[in-house]
Amino acid sequence: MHEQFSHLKKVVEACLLTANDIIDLEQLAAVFDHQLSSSSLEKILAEIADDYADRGIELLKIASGYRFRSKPEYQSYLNKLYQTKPARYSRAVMETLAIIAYRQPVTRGEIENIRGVTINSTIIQTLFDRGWIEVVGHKQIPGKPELLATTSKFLDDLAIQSLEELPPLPNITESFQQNPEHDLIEEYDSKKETT
Amino acid sequence: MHEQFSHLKKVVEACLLTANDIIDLEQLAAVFDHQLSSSSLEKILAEIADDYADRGIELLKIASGYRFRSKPEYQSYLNKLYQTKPARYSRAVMETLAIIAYRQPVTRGEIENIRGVTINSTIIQTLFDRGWIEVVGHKQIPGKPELLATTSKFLDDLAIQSLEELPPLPNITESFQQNPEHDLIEEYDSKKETT
Amino acid sequence: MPTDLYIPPEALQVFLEMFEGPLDLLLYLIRKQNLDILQIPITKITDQYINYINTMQVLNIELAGEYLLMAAVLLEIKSRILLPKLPNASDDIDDDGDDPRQELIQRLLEYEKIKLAAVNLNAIPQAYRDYLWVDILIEESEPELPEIKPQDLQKAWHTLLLRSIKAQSEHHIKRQELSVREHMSQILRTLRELGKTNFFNLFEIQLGTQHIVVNFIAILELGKEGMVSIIQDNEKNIFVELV
Repeated sequence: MHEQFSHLKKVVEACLLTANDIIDLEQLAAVFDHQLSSSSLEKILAEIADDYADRGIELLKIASGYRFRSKPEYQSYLNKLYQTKPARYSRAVMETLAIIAYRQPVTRGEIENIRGVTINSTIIQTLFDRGWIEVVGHKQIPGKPELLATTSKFLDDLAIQSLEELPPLPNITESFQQNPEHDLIEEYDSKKETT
Repeated sequence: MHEQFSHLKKVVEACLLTANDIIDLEQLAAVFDHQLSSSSLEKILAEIADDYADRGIELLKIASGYRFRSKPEYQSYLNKLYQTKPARYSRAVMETLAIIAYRQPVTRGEIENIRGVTINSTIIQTLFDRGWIEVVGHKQIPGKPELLATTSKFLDDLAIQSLEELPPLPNITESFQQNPEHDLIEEYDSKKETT
Repeated sequence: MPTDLYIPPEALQVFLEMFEGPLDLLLYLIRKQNLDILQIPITKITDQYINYINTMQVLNIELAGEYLLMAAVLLEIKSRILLPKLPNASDDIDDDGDDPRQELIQRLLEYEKIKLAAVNLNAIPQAYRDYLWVDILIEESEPELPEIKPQDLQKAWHTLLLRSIKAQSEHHIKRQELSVREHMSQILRTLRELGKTNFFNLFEIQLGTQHIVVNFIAILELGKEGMVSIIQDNEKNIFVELV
C-alpha cells in the first residue's frame, strides 16, 4: 500500500511538472482510468505540495486546478537567466484593472468616471492582450457600451482561486491613518513602468 | 555556508524547472553574476539530480547542458493526460482507405471520382506513413498514374487474414434498411477532421 | 502656488506626469496637508488647485482638459458655499441639507479606494513578472496512431454510398469482385518483383479451383484495364508483364 501510494505520487508529480498548463482533478482522474477518488487525489496533491515546501518551486491550487510555479522570491535570479525585464504595468493600467476587478462588470465610461480621466485605448488593449479582461455583455443604455470583467486567466496569473481572495477594498479613513504619508506615487515610480 | 548552499540549490532548481530548454553551466553562472565556479555549480547540479532520483522526473546531463524530463516509465500515464481523445483518422482518410481496400488497385484519380472531391496529398501520405498502402504499378493511361493497393501490414493491423474478411459491401438499399437511423455522414461530420 | 508645495518650474512637467488626473492631484493636495477628506476646506483647496493650474498655464505646460474641468467644478462648489445662507443652515450646508461638496467627496473617496486597491493588486505576484510556471520536457514518445476496425471501413464505404445516392448510380459490389481486386493487387506485386512472368506461374494450384478462377479473372481484368500486358511467344508460352 505504501509502495503503491508512492508510485501514484510520482505519476501525479510527473503529470503536474510536465503539463505546461493547469491540471484539474478530472484530468488527473483520467490518468488513473478514474480508479482514484477525488479525495485520494487531493491527499496525493497535498503530500506533493508538502514535499516542495522547501524547494525552488511550489505547487499552487488555483481557480481552475493545480500548477507548479517558481517561488516568487527567486524571480530576480530567473530574470538573469532569461535576461528579460518582466513587463510592469503602469499606474494607469493597474488602476483600470483594479476598477474592473472590484467593480465588474463595468463600462469604459464608468472606469473613466472613477479615475476622472479619459482612458487611452492602449490601456484596455494591454489588459485584453494579457487575457485578463473580457467583454461579458453590453449595458442597455444608449450606445450599448461593452461591459468589462476579469477572466479566469487573471485569477490564474495571480494564483488566486476567486475574486474574493483579492485584498479587500481599503477603508479609506483607516488606511490613511495607518499610512499617514503613504506616498503611492513614489512607490509606483520607483519601478520601471510600461503599459 | 550550509544555508547558503541550500539557497543556491533552490535557485538552480527553479531555473532548470522553468526553463523548458537546455541550460548550460555558462547560463547558470550568469544567474549568480559569475560568482560561482563551474565545479560548485556541478556539485549543486549533482545534488539536485540525487534529490530527484526517486521522483517522477529526472535531471539529465546532455551534451549541451542540463535539462529535466519526465521519466520514461511514466509515459503511459502522461499519454492519458494529454490524449484525452484517442487519435482517429478523418473521414477523408477513412473513405480513401476504404476505396483503396475495396477497389484496389486504384489510381488517385479513381479515388477522386468515387469521393467526388480532389484528394489532399497528406491523406495518401498518412496511409503510406502508416504502411497500410503501397504502389503496386502504374496504369497505362496518359500520365501513368500510380496504382494503389493495401499492404499485408494493413491486414495485420486490422487482424484479418485476407481482404475477403472485410465486411461485405451490401448494396445501397440493404445498407439503408439495416441501419435506417444511423446517418453516417453526420456521424463523421460532427467530428473534427484530422489526418 | 502654496509654499509648502513649491516645485521648481522645470520639474513641473515631470510632476504633472506623476498624476493620473485631477482627482489624483486633488487627493495629493488634501493628503499632503493632512486635511480631512470628509470636511474638505473647499476654499483653501480650490485656491491651491487653481494656483497650481495657473502656474502650469503660465509655463505653457499642456494640461489635459480634465484638469480645467475640475477647476470649474471646484469654483462652482466654492461659489455655492459662499452664497448667503438661511439663518438656520449650518456651515457649508445649503437649504436642502445637501453639501455641495458631497459628490466631489464621494468621487475622491472612490478614487482613493481604487488607487490603493491598485497598489495592493500590484503587490500580488503576477505570472511572468514575479514567477514562472514550471515547464519541463516530456520524454518524447511515438505518437499514438489511430486504431481502426474492419467495420470502420465498411462504415466509410456506407458513407460514400449514401452520398452517391443523390448523384444516382447503382453500385453492384460483390464479394467475388472484391476478391478479384485483391488478386489484381497481388499479381501486380508479383510482377513487380519477378518482372515478366510465365502466365502459369501466377497461379498457385494448391489453393483450389476458386483461387484459379478468381486469379484468372483478375489477370484478364488487369489486361482489360491496361495495367499488364499478356503476350504469347512463338512457342505459345504465355507471359504476363507490367506495362
